[in-house]
Formats: sequence, structure tokens, C-alpha cells
Amino acid sequence: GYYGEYGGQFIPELLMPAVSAVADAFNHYKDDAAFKDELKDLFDNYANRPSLLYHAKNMSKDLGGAQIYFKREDLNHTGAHKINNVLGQALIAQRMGKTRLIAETGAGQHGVATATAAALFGMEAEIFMGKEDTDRQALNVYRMELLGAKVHVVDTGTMVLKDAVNATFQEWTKRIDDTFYVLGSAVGPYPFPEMVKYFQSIISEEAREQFLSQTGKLPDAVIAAVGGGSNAIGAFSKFISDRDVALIGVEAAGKGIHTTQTAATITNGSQGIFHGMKSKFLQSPDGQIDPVYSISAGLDYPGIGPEHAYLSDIKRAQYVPITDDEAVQAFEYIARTEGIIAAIESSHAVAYAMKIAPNMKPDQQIMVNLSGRGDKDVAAIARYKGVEINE
Amino acid sequence: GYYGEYGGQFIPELLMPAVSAVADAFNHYKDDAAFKDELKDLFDNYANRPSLLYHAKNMSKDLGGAQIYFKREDLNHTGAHKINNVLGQALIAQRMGKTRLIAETGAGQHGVATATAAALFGMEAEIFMGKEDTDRQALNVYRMELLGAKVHVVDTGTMVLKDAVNATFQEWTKRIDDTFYVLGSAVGPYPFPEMVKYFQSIISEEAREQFLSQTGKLPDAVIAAVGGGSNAIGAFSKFISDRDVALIGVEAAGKGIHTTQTAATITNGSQGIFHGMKSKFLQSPDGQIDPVYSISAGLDYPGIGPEHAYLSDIKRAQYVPITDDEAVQAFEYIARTEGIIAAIESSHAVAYAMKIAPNMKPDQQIMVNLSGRGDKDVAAIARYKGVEINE
Amino acid sequence: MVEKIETVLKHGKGFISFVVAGDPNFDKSADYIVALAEAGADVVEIGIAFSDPSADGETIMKADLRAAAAGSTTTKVFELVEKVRQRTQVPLVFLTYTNTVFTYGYEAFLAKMKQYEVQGIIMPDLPLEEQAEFVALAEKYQRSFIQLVTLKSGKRIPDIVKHASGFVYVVSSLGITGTRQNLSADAYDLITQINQLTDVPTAVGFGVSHPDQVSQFSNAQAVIVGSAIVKIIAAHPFDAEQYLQTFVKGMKAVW
Amino acid sequence: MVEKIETVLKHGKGFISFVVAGDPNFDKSADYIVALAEAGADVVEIGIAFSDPSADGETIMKADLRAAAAGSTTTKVFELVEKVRQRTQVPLVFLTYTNTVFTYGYEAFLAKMKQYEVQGIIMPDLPLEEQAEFVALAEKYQRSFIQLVTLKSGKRIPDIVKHASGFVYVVSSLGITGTRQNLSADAYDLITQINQLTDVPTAVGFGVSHPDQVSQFSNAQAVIVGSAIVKIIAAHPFDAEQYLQTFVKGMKAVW
Repeated sequence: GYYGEYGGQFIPELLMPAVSAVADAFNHYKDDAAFKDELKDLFDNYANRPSLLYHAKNMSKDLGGAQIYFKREDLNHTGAHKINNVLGQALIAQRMGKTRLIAETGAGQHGVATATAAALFGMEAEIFMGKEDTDRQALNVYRMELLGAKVHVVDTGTMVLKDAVNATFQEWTKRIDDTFYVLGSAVGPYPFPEMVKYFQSIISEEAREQFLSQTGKLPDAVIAAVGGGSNAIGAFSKFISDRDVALIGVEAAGKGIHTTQTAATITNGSQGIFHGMKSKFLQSPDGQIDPVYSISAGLDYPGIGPEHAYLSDIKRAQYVPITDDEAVQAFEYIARTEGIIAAIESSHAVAYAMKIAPNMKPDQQIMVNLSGRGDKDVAAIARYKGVEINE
Repeated sequence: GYYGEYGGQFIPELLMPAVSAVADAFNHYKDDAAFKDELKDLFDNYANRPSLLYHAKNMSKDLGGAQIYFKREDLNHTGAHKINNVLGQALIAQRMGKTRLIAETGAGQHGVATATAAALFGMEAEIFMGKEDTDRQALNVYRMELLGAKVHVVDTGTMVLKDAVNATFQEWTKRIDDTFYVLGSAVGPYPFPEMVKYFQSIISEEAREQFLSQTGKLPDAVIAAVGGGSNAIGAFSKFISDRDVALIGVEAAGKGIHTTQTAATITNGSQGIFHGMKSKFLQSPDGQIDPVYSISAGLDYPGIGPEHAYLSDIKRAQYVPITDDEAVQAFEYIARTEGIIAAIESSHAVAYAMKIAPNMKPDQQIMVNLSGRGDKDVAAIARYKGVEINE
Repeated sequence: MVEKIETVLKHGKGFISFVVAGDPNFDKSADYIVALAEAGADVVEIGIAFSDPSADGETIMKADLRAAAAGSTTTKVFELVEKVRQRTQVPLVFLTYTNTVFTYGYEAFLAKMKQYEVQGIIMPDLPLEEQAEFVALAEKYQRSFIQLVTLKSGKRIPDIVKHASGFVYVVSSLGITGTRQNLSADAYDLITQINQLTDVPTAVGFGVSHPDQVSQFSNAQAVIVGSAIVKIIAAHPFDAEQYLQTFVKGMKAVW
Repeated sequence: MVEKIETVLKHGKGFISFVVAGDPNFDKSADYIVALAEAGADVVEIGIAFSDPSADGETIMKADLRAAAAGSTTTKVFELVEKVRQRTQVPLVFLTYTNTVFTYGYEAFLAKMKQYEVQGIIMPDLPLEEQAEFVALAEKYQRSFIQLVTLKSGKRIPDIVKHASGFVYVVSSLGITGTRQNLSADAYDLITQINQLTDVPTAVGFGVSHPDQVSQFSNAQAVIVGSAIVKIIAAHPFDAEQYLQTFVKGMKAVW
């Protein structure tokens, strides 16, 4: 359960049996042929996989350097990479005989994905969401309810994502027997970071093959946004042993890494133990977890998955900050240039590609993981730009 | 340019040369190998085709009759079938040397698709949208602007879709040389209904092969929602010569076909000449076009494509009305049952499948064309259900 | 006895004016048509209000809305014509979108035109390709189906003017109806080209509003003024007579 | 000289009470700890406020917020303990999330505990699988690392109690901290099972709030009362002494 010194299972004794049971089930099914066949069927015939590897020709030409490719996770059913993980975990839950899924959600994407899987599998779903977020994302609350899920408003703490995680763990301790906690990012106690990586690795598994068949070679760099880090670990995973492929995680710098309005965990954080894992966190010297900020609700998390902390320490991956301003510019740029409205999360990765591509050669290749679509962000971008939208 | 007695080119002399040039180009390129290759590349590597043929097992089991399959056009880039047509027309425009696309839009879906294609092709785009619609769908206006398009607010007439069509034709007469009118539905003067069918036929072309390979036989019925009728004609087209495949177009009955709050053109309409075509329209005995109503902005059109009027007359296809209430119920039903939030347009087709499937046998098959995703409709559904959403 | 349009216009320097039937109401419409005729209009075009006047600019769209508010129906338009015919023998021409005529019935509509001595009809959305049926019926009822030719018509012109009757409506600019400051000199050449192909008089329209514009079209047999007249009615809805007469006389004086 | 926890609790009918350091402020916290000791509490647990007390219910979360508002830091908590030690020799135990100790440094934290005579520590998110490093250091500093056993621990129990020190914290119900009306009879059997495996005293907690509950756990050496005491402080932030003493004496009377 460790990546170097990061990872582990820092959870109450009350949850250990449940988490251990998940670990046992995961370790059993991840190599089970029937499980893998069913997962592949769900991926191909429900999640709409494989996702395209798209050559962004206009952007590559405009930037005048490396060839840029987008891995189009935004084209998945429900519009983001989240569905990969959720289908996998729901299938494990089903195999374990669970009939009820619980999940945390920030802006609502993982909650919608979990509610979707629950509808498909005929399970109950209860989603925990901070009150700040239910107020800001009322439409996503209704979307989850349409999918048959019950949404619990979390009004403790700072009433955002981290508090929703706390509340979901609490809920799990109260009702373990029929309930499975579908964790949404590559964080939490083992086996969650490993399990999330396993299900999200389909991204790099496909991309690696697609690069070889479409271009005859591997990319020179893979760039992905990092909040908890599930899309990034999925995009990195199968390239980790390809030492010539640079792996770059892009953190949300918010209003800047020299301000307190940031969520750049590797850049500004320190070692800690929280949400069941030893990793890096934005926290006070006393270990009180910081409130964090990013324009992107999906990156607005004070920690990072333990494997990312490890990959950073051993310098196998590099983690760089991108500000709100840079991300919004990238969001606008690829809309105009490629006709793609990407998630503001993914736009952080695009922004970094825009920085490095011009200094690379035209025969070099960058993969940017477009982890989700940006329809959900259009209103926020308008507000950010000071455009009045009356909805 | 005729389907039985329907169709034609009822347009001002000023536009005839432009429309004839489009017809000539279309008739040339539709059989041109290089054009078709480029279109296929756009379909496969940009629009994300082929779209899934999804077996809705939960729904089929729950209804206890025919097996229901969804053709998942909602999984296309930009989230609806509209992109098929727009990419095709933009490619024709490019071949004709045009550098500027203009288009009408109702709720904004076709406008967003056109703006997307213009961004991809590096063309200008100007979108005409009724003031009622720009007020209701401010977010889609901003989305088009993000994609680089200019949005013109149409404040003439009833300030909705039909007025936007009028305004776009007017705009075309003012600037013909560099401009191509990308019409969004299977309506208007020849060659538009034929051209839109040609590009949308990919739906039934794929579906026919998918049914044969996935189930070994053709569907017993194909059901699609009809406004102007582009997704329906695309879903019907390659099945028309399969006489055993029932073709069913579902019209928006709005608040009921016995009220004036309806858009059920075949059910309540009469022959007329409007928007460049002879077809059926909802109109006064004097030929004044009626204001129409449906909860679905995409079906809220007073006419129907000429080929549908013809298929109805010769009884090759059947056209049935579905009310707002029935469509909303279907919208909610498949969200809960299959984890799919479908467009309210497509939900009309789902609603009719729900009516007939229970009376069919389990070895019979229904294809429902899920023409688009329903994220755009969630707020409207909440309002319809009286749920307060503070955005 | 109403004269044929061709006869009226063959002398040249013809003036064709346009009003929307029922703008601002049907009684005043009748008065204005009579006033225009008395002021020297050689032909009066009577527009039938349509819900979706897509070939018209804002001025005429608004007139259509006023007429609709006054309760315009096809039947009321025929009643108007019947009344007008009791007061003037000026040749009349309908300008209407095809759907109005189609839903009434092509033949029934032409029969009414004959009954009330409306000499011709302009249907801006019934181009050469779609007009055969209607043109045959118009000939049967001896009504003129007015052909339109535009700056974009090019090689279509010979085919179009072959079917010309009443006058050839030369669209002098690109775009929709409405007043414009600068008209294309290309229109002059277009009129010359048409005159060489047919004996039917040419009338130039779309955007003519000022007296100094008409002299540019000395080779046309008539000018058509629509929006400029509709604007006068919009400005003086209930007492436009003298303004209309002053305008028409001013145009005819320089023409 | 402070006695060892085991020594205090081996007589049975022990009473362990809980307060959050700094709730409502650090001066009153000291007074309340002393008051609890004087009323008969055998051990006092001192909670260290954390930003994300995910194992705690609403009552203790709110106490954490009050403590945070009073400026709680790890340093201030040690200062509190230093002052308390000048007024009472009651055995003290920290209850803290692991991150507080980890960021301070395991060894540095334990050294401070030893310096201020804090006998033990409970870290609810440091389960058997992760505690080896800390437990070894705790032994080095002769501090008790309190093990938790729950109704779900099952076959894990022998391994857990093997490392027990101070007391075994028996979590009497599922869920988080907080007062509950009905406690499971399964807890009684769980205590019996643990008593057979170890000589370390058992203390039952999570949801104990009423005098009539304590008799259900006659086989435990102690009961732990947290939320009920925190609620008294919340209700009487600046004069809770007498209410605390009444409550503790009432509990001890029936126990």
C-alpha cells in the first residue's frame, strides 16, 4: 500500500475491516478474466471507450513547435474520465454483494458519475456534497437526483470537497455491511489510490497503443492536470516505465503560488497524514489542513494522491503550477482554435502545453489529457471574464 | 428536388444562384472519393463516430416487451447529431472557397455546432438567434462566442427559431460571395433537405450494420423525434428500403394536439410553402405561420422537412405526437433506469418506445435515436417539475 | 376600364408605388392607394401582410405587423381591392409571399384577381424553377406574373425574361427591401441587358427613395418605390395623403 | 507523582472524561480538567482540535471550532497541559488525529508528552497496520498508545490487544463519536472477549451519556464519556464546573 514513503491506510479501526475487504476484492478481481471482460464491455459499450487520440493540428501549427495530441476523455459518457473509475468500483461493489454506493463530490462530476453507475447497476446511491458546492452547483444536485441518487448536504467544516470526503467516511462507518464507498480520486487509504489508478490506466493503455499506431512512436511528454490526481495517474501509468516520456502534472496555482489562494500541493505543500493517506498537503505548520482555492472545482483539493508525491520525489514526474488566468486563456484558446470546449481542469494541462510546445521541435509530440468537457464551466468562465449571463 | 409533391426551391431570385451553386457542389462532392475520405476522417477523428448502438437492457427488462436499443448520437463531440451535418456542410463550403459560415439557431445547439466547425476549419461564423432564445439561452450565446462566432440577436417577428431562419436567409442575400448558409435541419430549399439527409444518413448506415453484427437482424422499428427532422431522416434513411422496419417519427405535441400550444406538424398541419419548401406547416387557413410550442426548443418549429411529409403521405413512415408531460416522464425514466440523461428532444422518441415496447415480443427490437444529450435541459426540467434551482 | 400595365409603362418614366394592405387600417389603405394614383403613380403594388416577411427589411416588416393588428386576412385584402376599384382605375399589382396564394388556391386567387381587376402579382419566393404551374394559370386568367431579375441572375436572365409579363422587376441591389443611399451602377447595365431581350417594360426597385436616384435609371421604363412610401405612412398613419402626394410629385418631377 | 493509567483503572468502575483543549478557551479548559478530576474522573482525555475531525460527530466538531477560534495550536495545548499538571495529578491522555503528531514529529511529540506527564495518546486514524513506528517510539518514551477495538474488529482483536497499553478503548457502537440512546449488547460480549485476551483494562466509549447506560458494561474497567461532557461545556461555556461535577458524580454513583 505504499509508494516510497507515501500511501498507507490511516483510517479508524472501525473502517479497517471494510477497507481490507475492498482491498481483498480488488486484488482478486483485478486479475480475474470474467471481471476484466465485464469491465471491458462496460468501458466499450457504456462509457464509449476507447476515447479518441486527437491530433490538434490547428493548435500545433499555431504554436509552431511540437505536435499536440489530446486524449479525449471528454467524449466519454457523462463527459469526463470519472466514469472509468466509477464503473470499475461499482463492478467491484457488485461482486462484493453491496447494494448501496456512497461517494463524495466537489463540483458534482464524480457524484453524477457515481449516480450514473448506480442507476445502471440498479443500486442505491447517496452522494455527499459540501453546502458551498450544493449552493454553487444546484444543477448538478438536481442531475444526481434525476439519476435516482440522494444528495446529502454537508454543512460541517469549510463545507467543500474535503468536508464531503470526511462525511462520506463517517457515513461508511455507520453502515458498512451493504455499502461501498466509491472514492473519486487517486487518494485515500490503500487500496483506493491503487484501485483508481488501475481503472484509470485505461487512458494511458489506449494512448500508448494509439501513439504507436497513429504516429509510430511514443509521445515526448504527457501532460495532465492534478487535483487528487486520478486522470493524471491514469494518463501517466503505462508510460512510467518509458523513461524517455516526460510526465508532467499540472497543479492549480489559483491566484498564484505566492498567495494563499492556491491549490498547488506539490509546489507549496508538505508531508502529512490526512484522508487515510500519507502524502503531501497544503497545511499549517501544525498540520491543520488549509482551505484552498482554484477556479477549477475539480482541482480545489488540499492534497494529492500518494503516488504523485512519490513520482515527484523520485523525479520521474514533474509538477508545475498554472494560474486561473493561464487556464482561462487556454480554455478560450482551444475553443477558438480547435472547436473544443474543455473542462477548466483540463485547460490547466493545455496551458502548460502552450508554454512548452513552442520550444520543442515539430517532430516531437505532446499528449495532453483532456480529462473532461467544459460545458459545466462556461458560466464560471463568463463570470470570471465579467460577462453578464442571465440564466 | 422533390419528394412526391414536397420540396422545391421557393426562394427569392436573388438567392437562386447561390443555392444552385450549393446544389451543384453537393451533387459533385457527394460522390467524390477525396471528399468522402475527408468527411470520414472528420466523422471518425473529430465527431467521435461511429456512435454506439447501446442495448438498454434495464429498460427492456423493466418494460417487459421488445429489446430497446439506443443509437447514441449524444456521445458525439458537442453532444448531438447536429455535428454530422455541420461538418459535412462546412467541408462543402471549404471546397467552394467560402470563408464565412452563417447559421440560424433555436436553443443554440446548431449554432454551437456551426461555431465549432468554423473554429476547426478556420472560418468566420455568424449565428442568428431570436431574442427570445438569446434571453433564455444566454449560456449558449456565450458558448458560441467562446468558439469565436458572432451572435446576432434577431428581434423581428416572434423572435424565435423561424425568425432566425428568415434573418439568416436575409443575411445570405446581402453577402453571397464568401458566405455559406449552414442550414441546421432537413428543411429549406433543395439541396438542403437532401444534403442534410446525406450527412445525417451516417446514423442509419452505422445502425444498420451494428444491428446486423450485434443482433444478427434488423430492428422491427426505428423511432426518432421530429422537429425539422434531421436526426429522424438520418435515422430512417438507410432503413427506408427495408420494408419490414417500421419508421416512426415522434412530433412534439406540447400541451396537447387539441391545444394551440403544440408543434405537431404532421398531426395538425396542412400543406404550405415556407422557408423555401413546399411541405406541411402549422398555419392559419390564410397561410399565416402559427407560433408553436414545445418544452423542447429543438422541436419547436412550425414545419417539417419535405421528405417526412412525403413519407407520411405514402405511409412509409408514421408520425405520432408525444406531449411535454410524456417526454419529461421518459427523460426521468431513462436517467433512473439507464443512467443516461438524454436531450428532451430525444426523450420524445423514448416516450413513444415506452408506449409500444410492452406490446411487442422479447425477440423484437426497437431502435430509438438518442439524438443528443440532455445536460442542456436539466434546468428546464427542474423548472417544469417546480423545483427551485438557484444558479 | 383599367389599362394593361405594359400599356401604362411603355411611355417610360413610370412610377410604381407600394403600400401594405391594411396599414394602418383597411379604410386608410384605400385612401392612400387612391391618393397615390391621383398624385401620378402609374401602378400601385399592394402588399399582403405575412407572418414571416423574410424578403423584406424592417420598414415593411413593421407595416406587416400594423396590418396584422388591423386584422388583415386574404379576404379583407380582396375587399379592399374591391373598394379601391370603385374609386380609381390605376393598374394594381399584388405583392405577396407564395404561401398566401398557395393556401388560398392558385386558381381561386387568380379568379379573384380577375374579378377585382388586379392586373398582376409579384411573388418574391416563387422563382423561375417553381413558377410553371402558377404562370400557366396566370395566363389563363390574363394576369401578369411579374418576374424579378437581380444583379446575381447572370445567365438565368434570358430564361426569366422569356416569361415576363406586366413589367420586369429589376432588383437594383443585393439584399432585402429597404432604402439605401448608394445604388449600384451595375443596375444600369442590367436594365440595358434586359431591354435588349424583351419588350416588356423594366421597372427598377429595391432601395429607391430619393428623387436624385431615379435619374440613374434613365434606361428603365419605371421606378418602384416601396419602403420610402411605407415610412411616410408610418410617420403619418392617419393623414398621409398630402405627404404621399408631395413625395410622388417630387419624384415624378425629376424623373 | 502521576499514577499509571493501568494502575488507576485496575480497580474497575473507572471513569474517563473528555474535553477539547481550548474549548471555550485555554484558561477555562484547565479549570474544567481540574474540575473533572476533582469530581472523580480517573483519567481525562484531552482532545486536540483538528481542521477535519472526520471521526467525530457534530458535538465534538463544534468544540473543535470553538477551540480553533480560541487560537488552538499544538504548542498551546502543551502549555495547557503544563498548567494542568501544576493543579492535578490525574492521568491525562491526548486524543488527536495523526497529522497533528506527524507534523510535530512523532518523537518530539512524545518527548513533550513525557515532559508534561501525559500518560497516553489515542490516534483514531492510526490503525494497527500503520502504528509500528509510533508504538516503538511510545514505548521508548514510556507513553501508552491506546488501542481501539470495535464491533467490526473480529479476528483482528488478538493482534490489536497484543499491543495494548494504558487501556483498550472499546468502541461500543458503529459510527462516529456522539451520544446515542441504544447501545448494542454486542459490546458487552466484545469486552468479555478482550478481557480474556489481555490484562490491560478495558474502557468502553462512543455514545455513553446516561447513568443507566453504564451498568450495561459491568465487565469493563472503565467508561469513557466524551460528547455528553462537551455538551455541558457548550451549554455553560464559562461556568461549567458545577454541572460537570454533578454529571460525573451522578455517573460514578450508579457505576
